[in-house]
Parts: sequence; structure tokens; C-alpha cells
Amino acid sequence: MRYLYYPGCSLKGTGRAYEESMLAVFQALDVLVEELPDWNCCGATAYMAVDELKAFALAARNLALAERMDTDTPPADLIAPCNACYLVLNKAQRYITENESIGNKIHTALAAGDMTYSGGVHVRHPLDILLHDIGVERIKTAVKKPLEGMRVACYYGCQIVRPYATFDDQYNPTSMNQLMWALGAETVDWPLKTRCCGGSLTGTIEELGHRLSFILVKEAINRGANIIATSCPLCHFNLECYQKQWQTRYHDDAHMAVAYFTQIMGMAFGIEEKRLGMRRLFVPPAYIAAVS
Amino acid sequence: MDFRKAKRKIKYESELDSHFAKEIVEKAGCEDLFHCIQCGTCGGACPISAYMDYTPRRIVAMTREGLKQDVLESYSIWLCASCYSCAVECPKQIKITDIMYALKQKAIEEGRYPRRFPVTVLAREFFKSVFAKGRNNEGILMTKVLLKTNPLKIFKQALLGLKLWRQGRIGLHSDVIQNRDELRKILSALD
Amino acid sequence: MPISSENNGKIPRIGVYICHCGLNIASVVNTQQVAEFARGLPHVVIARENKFMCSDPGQDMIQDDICEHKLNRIVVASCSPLLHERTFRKTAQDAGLNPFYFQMANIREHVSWVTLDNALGTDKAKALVAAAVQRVQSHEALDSQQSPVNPAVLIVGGGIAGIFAALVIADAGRKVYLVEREPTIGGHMAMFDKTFPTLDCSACILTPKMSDVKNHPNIVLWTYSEVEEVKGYAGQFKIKVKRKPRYVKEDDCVGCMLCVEACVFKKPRFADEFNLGFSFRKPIYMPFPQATPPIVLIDPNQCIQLTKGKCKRSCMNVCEKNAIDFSMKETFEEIEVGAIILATGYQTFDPRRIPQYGYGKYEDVYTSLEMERFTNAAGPTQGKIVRRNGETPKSVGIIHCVGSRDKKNHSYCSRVCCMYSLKLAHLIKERTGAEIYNFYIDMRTPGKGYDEFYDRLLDEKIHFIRGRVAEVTDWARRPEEEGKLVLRVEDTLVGIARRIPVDMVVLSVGLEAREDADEIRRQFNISCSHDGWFTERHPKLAPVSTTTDGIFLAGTCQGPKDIPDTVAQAGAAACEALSMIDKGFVQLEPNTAHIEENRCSGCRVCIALCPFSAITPSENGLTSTVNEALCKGCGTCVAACPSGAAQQRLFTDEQIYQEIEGLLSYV
Amino acid sequence: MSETDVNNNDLHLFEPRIVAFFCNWCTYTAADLAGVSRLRYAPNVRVIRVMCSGRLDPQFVVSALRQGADGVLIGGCHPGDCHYQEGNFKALRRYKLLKRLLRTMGIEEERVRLEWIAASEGDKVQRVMNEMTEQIRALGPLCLTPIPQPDFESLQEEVLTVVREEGGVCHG
Repeated sequence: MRYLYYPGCSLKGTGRAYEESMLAVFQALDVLVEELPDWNCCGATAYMAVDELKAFALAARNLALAERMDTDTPPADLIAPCNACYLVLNKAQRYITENESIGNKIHTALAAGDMTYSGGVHVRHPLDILLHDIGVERIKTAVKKPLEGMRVACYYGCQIVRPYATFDDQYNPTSMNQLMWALGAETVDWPLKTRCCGGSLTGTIEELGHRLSFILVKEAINRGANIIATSCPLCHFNLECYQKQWQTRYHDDAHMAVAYFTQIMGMAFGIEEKRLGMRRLFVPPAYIAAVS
Repeated sequence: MDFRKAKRKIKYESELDSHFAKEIVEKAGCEDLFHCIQCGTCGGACPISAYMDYTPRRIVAMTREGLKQDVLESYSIWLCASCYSCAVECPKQIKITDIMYALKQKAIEEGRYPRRFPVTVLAREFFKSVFAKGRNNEGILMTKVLLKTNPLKIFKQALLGLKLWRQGRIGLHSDVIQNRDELRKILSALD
Repeated sequence: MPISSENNGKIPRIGVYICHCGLNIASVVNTQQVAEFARGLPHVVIARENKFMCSDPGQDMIQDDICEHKLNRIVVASCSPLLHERTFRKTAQDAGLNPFYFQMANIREHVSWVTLDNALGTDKAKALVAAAVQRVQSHEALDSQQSPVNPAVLIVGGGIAGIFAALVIADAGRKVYLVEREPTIGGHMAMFDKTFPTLDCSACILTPKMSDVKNHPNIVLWTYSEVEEVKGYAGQFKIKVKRKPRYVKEDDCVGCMLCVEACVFKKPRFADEFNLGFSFRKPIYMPFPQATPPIVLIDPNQCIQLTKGKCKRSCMNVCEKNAIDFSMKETFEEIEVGAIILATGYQTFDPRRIPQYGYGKYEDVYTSLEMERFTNAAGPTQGKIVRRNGETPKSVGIIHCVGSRDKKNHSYCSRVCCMYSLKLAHLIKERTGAEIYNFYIDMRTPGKGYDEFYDRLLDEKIHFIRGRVAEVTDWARRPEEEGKLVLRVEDTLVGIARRIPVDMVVLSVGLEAREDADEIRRQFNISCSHDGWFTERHPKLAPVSTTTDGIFLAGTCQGPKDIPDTVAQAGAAACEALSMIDKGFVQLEPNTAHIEENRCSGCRVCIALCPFSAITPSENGLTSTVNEALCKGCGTCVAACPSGAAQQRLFTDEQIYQEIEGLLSYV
Repeated sequence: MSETDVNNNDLHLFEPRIVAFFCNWCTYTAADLAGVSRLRYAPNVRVIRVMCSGRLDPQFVVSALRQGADGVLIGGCHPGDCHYQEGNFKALRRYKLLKRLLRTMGIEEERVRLEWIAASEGDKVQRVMNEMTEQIRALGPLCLTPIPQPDFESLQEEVLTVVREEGGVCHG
């Protein structure tokens, strides 16, 4: 299996641990992943607020690059691990192929840069690849250190299943839970698994953004979780990095390990900590010691 | 409570903009604006409606009736975090998130957004950085946003920044794509 | 069968009539121009306009012209022939003209209502008129056959609609076969406790009707039975009914229930369908105490004798009437009826399709139908409203429009939910004193005494919160929310988001077409709307008829409606059926096929094609002949006949060629 | 009239004439429903009512094309829904043969279209009418040029195949 991989800006920055652990996990499962050369920013939420067409054009350039790359096995599957990139690339794909006037404008714009895009790329999330292409059975065989005693709150965030539920249920996604079960971990019933973490509001309107992520962590604790698994660099950042600030802000303790689901998989696969970017975490999972 | 602060709330037809709704409904994703039955599912589903000056439902109603100024100057549209909860639950399948985007674009177009409001500053800084470099550096972006909105906060977040830097998660080196010309040509073609 | 008529001169004298239909046609089609155009067509003697051709003055005009101008062909350009063809044929007939010297041009449904541009619309109307004028010239006088009507009626479905229709027809002295799939009649109404807005007891008004059905000499009641096959046509339907085995002889069982007592299963342990699984029954059971007919049956999937073949058969031993018979097999009945009334009802929306409401996940979330059973004194809790943990709820949220007015589920309004939610709110308040919150999008209470009932509920200090609930969750944000179900909603009248903790949630589920509505539709050859409701012939003027003659609709199989409307419609359907029976015959459209012997080569292509086996070789085998009593007039044999010997009346090759030519003659 | 309007008119100068044969029970009723629902569509299609799509003699189509129709639309009930059990299947078989025949005659086969439209599908009537009109408009007017000599032998073979399929005995 060979996939193209679109990292997006965050996986080269605050979300480096996500990239490192994901690549390590794919390698452990013998899946070839090749980074899309010269990719650019996906367009993201903030861009869309200023100029939607240009946001689509940014996304379209990436899709066109991907299409150009993978001529031997079309249509190309492009992995987008960041939830926001995943949504924006998918949304652009839909609008370009389904809305004639937007499609025409984007095609003209691409032509200005000597590029074309015929609409054949599949934008996919690593959760989707792991569960549907690789499968729970294959993952189970790779587990070396079952994660007994780990009670995971699986946090999907908003933009994987909304608004386009292509590989999981829109209201009650379970793909990450299934992966966690395969690793020998338990998952907790946590009704907030797709509730918004606050996104970029944590950096702009702190009071609001922080409260949104704070209540997520708080409720995960109430539900008996001992770790939160994330699938998006921004969600991860929000849930993880402000825990200390919440103490002063809310006079309430919400302290919990937060790790990318790929890091947790890597732990179960027995991959060394360094390759999983564990040292880049604020709250190292308490079980690392117990497991390794 | 100061009752002398009572202000006129009534709207006269001459104060409304009858073209506003038509402009919005023509934007991509906003086609169903007029299908809204004002049930409030969006306001109930929205995790941020608790903080909004007008709930998404009221934004839709006000947009339809041409309360352009109130809509574009409300901070509700800037609070929307694009989590799409409203859009997937709307019984009329109205893409409310896209309507919020359209309103944000309109507000920027008309220069009606709060200048030092972090959300809009973030959007513009992001826009500039991507145009120049093709990618975005979170550390630099946040520093710029803080500088332009509330420089004092930089000190408050310095500790966090330092920690992230030591973990190798932010740096001052900015990633740049090779084919910047190609990208600029594409983006400029849409002007 | 062409007949000679004094008025059918060899040379056509055509009258053309253009209807304005008020402004329906005239606002798009320039009728004056069309009339002017028609006057220029060959053989057109007169062309006139009228505001409403179907009105008395309009029809009088045609009749006067027939006499005065010796017209022998009539063309009316107005609405769809499916609507008024019969009207105008009769007009012609009453003036002494053979009714089939008539042709209609559909310039309303096919022109004015679907065309934006007036000039293009007028052109299209002209083309359609030209086609009709040209076609009508080759019309021939025909004699329409009458077919006798069997005076018995089949009613499918034994809910309140079927029950009421059956009683009306039986009281008029006609025979009724009432076929019900379940072991008892009564339908959904039997499950309710009270009916809105009068709050009279549902069972008290329904059960007497149920026993009337059972005791009526003119009604044959077949429960636990299904229609297997439908053949024939209006007036002469042949029906095959499958009767599922109850393993209890219907004629012998007296409903004493000793067998149930004696069953080897000492405790009831199987989910009771009538109480929606909230109570239990044995493999041998009576659906509910007032079940009609009041006899027991055995569930073959649960009874040990029937699944494993060995049991003490204590039920059999205790039955003094020897009514239990494990060897019973399904049987078939064949009947002939003249008319059919479909009263197959509805099913309720499954709220699992809206996972945010937590049905199936949180134990104190119920559907409204389940709540009907709880409020019912004969229900699983003897009328007590309690949570699963046995406590009386202190607060209850009722969510309206569950599955209705929702594009992802049903975009229509289910019509009854507002009212039954009010009723449930009242009953719950009365019995528990709980705080009741109704969450609605719009309150819809049109009906006699309905809005007054709403007033009464307001007076009872029930909360009415205008807002569609986004989510039911057990996630507590505040101490008062701990252990409760929290409804997150925007209170749209106040304009803010709210979180309201309650002990119990009732989902007012909408009505939807039954799962197998599509199969039934095919079986009876009628149409369904997109939502699966059976389609009436005309939404205003033929609300209980279908496009298939002799088949009528009653109750919710046609669309959501409450009990009064259902009963009214059942009465209407019964009267339509009776009217057909009392007339004694149905007028058959003379559109049957026939074969001109001297042109037939005897190739027999037509014989293999005929779906009704109406064509047979003639005695000498050299030609084929059509048995016109069996022919239904599809014309497929005509289309296939290589020599043009087969022809269909009203749709001859010549007539269709003329219509094509006329249609294209106007550029 | 503004300049753009003139241009638009130029583009739309060719108004195709299309004849439709609709079955009484499903498609004609659906067309009535489209009317009752006020669904606007192109005025180019004119409908002839037949009781069943199985009544449709392929010669009707040929005759319509010969007399100036630019396209022909045939509408019947969905498979399994025929009022006469299976008339629509017969229409389908004849339609397939007809298309082959048209090809031989040098007529674009897209000019003839068969659609299953149920009585409840007023919106489908609107869509099909518009699509058909645009398709024929794109094809341009039907010009019946001298017919290339058909391959009679294979045509005869095809006809015989279909006759056999229909289950009849051909007395040659």
C-alpha cells in the first residue's frame, strides 16, 4: 500500500509529534507514505473567512499536485491528518466538482499557474485508512504491549465527520474507539467526542476558547478517562497546552494526559518513545512507564 | 440600571437594506437562506451560541430582513468556529457555516469589522503569510496577532512559547514553498 | 363498435372551445389568438372561448352549437383529460352526439401552468389544438360497454378507518370482507388512552365499534390474514386472501384463556407487541383483553411444540372445546368483490434515526406511542407514569416534530403531533404534577375545539418553549443537572440558548407510510407519493379515489390525519364504493383492441404479447381474435402487429398518426 | 432589448420541436402533477397520450421525425409498475431496436429518449423535459439527408431476432 501524504502547516510545527508518530505507525504496518512535494497551506478556516475562492484555489493546487504525482495508480489517495486540512480539502473538492461557477473559476486560476485538476483525488483521514484499508485484524497482530488499564476518551473534534460523514457516523463516530479496542485499551462513554474544542478562538477570544476546551477535559475526567486521544493538531494543542492556565483561570483542576491516537498506537506497537514524539508532550501519558 | 439609556429599537423600512439578502443568497453554499423556518436547532446545537450577541438563527432572520448593519457589526459571525454542528443538524439542511463565512467576507469587503478584534486580525495575518510563503508558521502568526491586538499578552504567553520552543514545536524559521510564483499566479488570477 | 348516428356526417364539422379557466390559462395563453388560429384549420366550423368551459354556461354553449351549427366533432382545449374528459363527453352525448367524437387538448397542466413565456405558451397551445383538431376527424362513434358490479366490498386494514367504512357499507346491506394482518382489529387507536381534544376514552368509543364489526351479519372478518393476489378490474375484482394459522380454531375458541394459564411457560417472558415490549406475554396469548375477535393464538416462533415438536401440550389438555390444533396450516380464500377500500394505516417514525435525541441510549427517553401505553390504565404500568427506576418524574420534556418537518427524514408536517403532545402533556401533568416542557417549532392546532385545548394547557401552566431541541444529553454542567437528561435548545422567543434538565423525555414521533406501502401499491396498481403515501386521484375533488377505478382510500394510508378526519374519509370511501355498487354497472372505456380478420396473417405475435391472455387463435387457426371482455386496452398487440390488423379503439394507428401530424403541422 | 438579450436570442434561435408519447397512468399523470405543482419547463415538448408505453409503435417515432420533429421522448412507468403488467418492458425492447434502426438511418440516437417516470415524479418530468430540450438544441435541427444504403441483411436479422424475442412465430 502506498499513499500520498499532505502534512499541512501544523504537522510541521506544533503538531510534529503527530507526524512523527503517524509515520512510525504506518511504517510498523508496512504502509508506504510519501509526502506531497511542495504542498502549500490548505486554505483553512481563517482564509475562508477572507476570500473563499482563494481558499479553494489553495486547496486546489494541492489536489492538482497530488493528481500529477500519482499517475500509475489513479485516483490518488491523499492522507490529510489534520482535521481542518481534511475538511478544507474535501470541501474544496466538492465545491470545485459540484458547483459549476466555482469550478470554472478555479480551473482558470490553476491554468494561470500552468496547472490542471480533473477532480480525481480522494482526500482521506488516517483514521479511515487505518480502519478500512488496513483493518483491525492487521493492527491487532502488530500490538506488542496491550494497553491494559488505559481508559481512553476518543476525541474526534468537529471537522472529520462534519459536515461530510464519509467514513464514520456523523453523530456518534466510532472509528477511533475501534482502533483503541484493538490495542487492548478501554474507551469511555464521553458525549463530547465531536464537540468543538474552540479552534482558533483559544488564541483570539481566550475566555471563550479556553472554556470550550476546559469543559471537554473536565468531562473526560468525570467519565473516568485517564487519557484523551486526539486526531487533530489544533484540538490537541487546545486540550493540552492550556491546562496550567486553566488552574488560575477557573480555580479548578483539569489535568490529564493528551496524546495523538497515533502516539497511543505506537506505544502499543512497542515503538521507541523518541520516534513517537513523546518528549513533545506537555503531559506525558502516565502509562508510558507502566507499559514500557 | 439606568433607564435613561433606553434606545430606539424599532426599525423603519428605510433603515433596512433590501438587497442584502439577495447578495448573500447568491454566494456559494448560501442558496437555502430563505428556507429557514426559525426552529432554532442551530442555536441549540452551537457550542458558542452561549456567547453570541445574536444566535445563528437570529443572524439568518436579520440577514433575510435586511438588517445589514446589525448583522455585519455583530460579533456572532466572528465567534463561529466552523465546527459545522448547526449545518449537520439543520432540519432544512441549510449550510449555516457557509452563511457565516459569506457574512465574514462581506464584513471584510465593506470594512465593517472591529479593527483590533483578534479574529479578524488573525484572518488577515494568516492571509498575508500564506500569500507570501505558501505556508504558515503558527508561532510567528500568533506573535503577530498578539502584537496587533494586545501586546501586553505576549508576556503572559511567553512562558508557553518558551516551552513549545524547547519541545521543538515552534520556531522562528518560516517554511517556504518552492513554487511561490506559481501559487501567486493562481491566487492573483482570482482578483 | 361503431354505431350509426344521425349526427355523424361524413364531412367533419368541428367546434373548438378554448377555456380561460379563469386566469389559469388566460394569463399565459393568448386564448383569442388560439381561437383565431383554430378557425383557420380545415373543417373547423366554429371556435370560441369561455371563462370556464366546464361550467354550465360553457357546456350549454357547446350543446347549442352542436344543434345550431350541426357540429359532429368537438375539441375542448382546457385542462387535463384525466380531469374533465368525462364531463365533456357527457356534454356531447346529451346534445345527441356520440360522446367519442370528442378530443381534449391539455393547455393548462401541460402549457399555462408550466410555461413562463406567454408567446411560447401560446404557440404550444396552438400546436396542441391543431393536433386535437386533426385527430378528432378520424374519431369514430363508439358504444361504451357496461360491466356489472359485484356488490361486495373488500376492505384492507382493520384500524378505525377500515372498521368505520366496513360498518357503513354493511349497514347499507352490502357484504364486506374485512382483512386485517394482525390477530385483532383496532389498529393504533386501540393503543391510545384518551383522544384529543375532548379527552374521551379511546377504548370506550372504539371497542363497541369493534364488536359491531364482529357481530355484523354482513361483515366477514378475517384477521391474521393478508391479501395475496388481486386480479380483475373495477366491479369484478378477484381476490386471494392468505389466512395465517393461529393454531387455534377460530370457530371453537371462546376466549376463556384457560390455555394461557396452563401454558408450560409459567411466567410470561416474550415481549408483548401491543404494549410495545414494555410487558410480557406467553407463546399462547390474547393480544389484549378487548381483542376482536376475542380468541387466542400461538406464536410459532416461541411455542415449544411448534419449534421443537415436543411439549406437554398442557394448553391442549385444558381446552374443553378442543380448539387448539398444532397441525394448522395457512389457508387461502378466494373472493369476488366489486370495490376495494384500502385502509392500511401508518407506522410511527423510529427516533433512532435521530441519534441526538438519545432514544435507545438513555432509558428515560420514550416515544409518544410508548407514552400512550403508559398513560393507558390497561397498559404496562396500569396508567402510572414512572421512570425506569420506578420513580415518578418531576419534570418531563416533550419534543415535537421528531422526524417531521425535517428534510433528512420527512419534510411534511405529521399533523397530529402538536395535538397529541398537548394531550400527553395534560395527562402527565394530571397524573404526576410534574413540570412539563413542550418544545415546538410552530404550534399547529387547527380543528374544532383544538385551539381551545391549547388555551387550556396554557392555563395549566405547561411550559411552551419555541425551539427545536438540538440534543438530549446526560452531560451535566451544573449540580442541578446531575442525574438528569438535559435538553439543549434555543428558546427562540427569548433569543437565547438554554439547557433544561428533566427526568423524562417524550419524543413526539411523526407518522410515516408503512414499510411495505410500496408492495401494497404494486399489488393494487395504484400510485404513491415520494413519501410513500397512497395518491388520491385528485387532491381536491377526488380525495378518496385512486387512479385505478374501483379502489378507494381511507385513513392514514393516504397521508397523516387525526381520528375525526380518518373517520370522515372512511365514510366518504364507503359511500363512493356504495355509489358504485348501487349504480350496478361501471362504464368501460371502449379502448379495447380488435383484429380485422381480413388483414390478419395469423402470425400470432400478439398472442404471446398479451398480458391478459385475451387473444386466441380463431377456430380455423388462420387468424387471431381478441376477447374484448378480457382486453384491458393497453395496445401492445397493436404496436406489434406487423400487418396493422390489430387496432385499438380510441387509439387507432390512424388517430395517433393524425395527432402527430397535427402537432407538427403548426410551426 | 439590451445587447446581451439579443445575444441570448441568437444563441437560442433554434427552438427544437419534440414529440413525447406518455403513458396514461404514470408519466402523463406526472406531467399533470408537474403542472399542478407549477414546475416550469421548456415549452418545446408536446405530449401525446397513449394508454401504455407498450402501445408505442416504433413507426410513430419514425413518422414524427419524418414530419419535422427534432426529437422524440417516450415516457412509461418504472419497471414493475406497469398498469398492464409489462407493457413498459415491451417498450424498452422496441426502443432498443429503434435506436439501432435510427443509427442505420444516419440519425443521432440521442434524439430519441426513453424515461421511466412515476405518477409522483412531477419534478422528474421537469428535469427530463429541460434536459431533452437542451440536448436536442445542442444536436441542432434534424436534417434528413438521403439515407445511406442500409445493410438490409443485418437489419432483417435484427428484426427477426426481436420478433423471436417477443415470442411470436414468424411466418416469414
